[in-house]
Amino acid sequence: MNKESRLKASINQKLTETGERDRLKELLRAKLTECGWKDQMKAQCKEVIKEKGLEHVTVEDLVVEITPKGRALVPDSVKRDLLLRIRAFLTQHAS
Amino acid sequence: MNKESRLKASINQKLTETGERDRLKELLRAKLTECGWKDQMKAQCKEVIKEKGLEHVTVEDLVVEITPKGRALVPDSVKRDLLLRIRAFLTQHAS
Amino acid sequence: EEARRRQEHEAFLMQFSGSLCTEIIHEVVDEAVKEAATSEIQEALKEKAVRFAKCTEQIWSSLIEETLNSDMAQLAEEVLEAEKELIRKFIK
Repeated sequence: MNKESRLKASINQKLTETGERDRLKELLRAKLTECGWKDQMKAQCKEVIKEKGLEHVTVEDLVVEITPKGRALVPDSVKRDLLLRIRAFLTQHAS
Repeated sequence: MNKESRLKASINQKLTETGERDRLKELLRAKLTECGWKDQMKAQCKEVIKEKGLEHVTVEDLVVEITPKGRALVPDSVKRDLLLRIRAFLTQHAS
Repeated sequence: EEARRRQEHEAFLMQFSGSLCTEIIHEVVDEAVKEAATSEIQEALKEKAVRFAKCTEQIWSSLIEETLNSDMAQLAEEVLEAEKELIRKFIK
């Protein structure tokens, strides 16, 4: 394992051990709800169910169809905030 | 046509096409005879004729007089059996 | 040398924080999409069942109404006719 891989593994371990990974995910969930992203996802699901018909659609179909849109619709401001918090953690713990 | 009207139309079509609608009516008639409802109704008609006098009463008068009682006197068990049979039919023919 | 190492370290942190950020976003988004898909399908199924039950009851009630109306009219006619026939026989 080279130095970079060792550092990555150590940071990942710290993220998990300190609970920061869970906190980051929680924060992201809260921001996605707050900015209306979650409601957009619900609306997208409803739209697909309406288009295809309930009897012709499964949870997996919905996931396949909605996931790319869901990823694309995460607001840049939310991504930026998350990135800043991750950088702050890394700066503090990547020595 | 909204979802509800479409569904109702499709159920009605299925009941009619398969002849189940007529069978359900026949079943209801048989149960009404069996439970004494028909005899009660005949007695009610005679009562009204006796009260008003044969020369002063028409079929329409009789119908108006006996209808509320007729509806009220259908036993709950008969109504329930019919509903169960409709549900069973629709479950069997659900598409 | 020290400045170069610091620069490399900074570049590594930038790149790694970016990939961590994407990884966390994908994890959360994928979970949330699955959650939304499951709950929306369940909701739609529940709505369908309610609609179905409501329509079935409406049809059931109109079927009873239809049968009673026609039977009561027929009964009234039969009884009235029978009573008139009795009187006619009595007069004869």
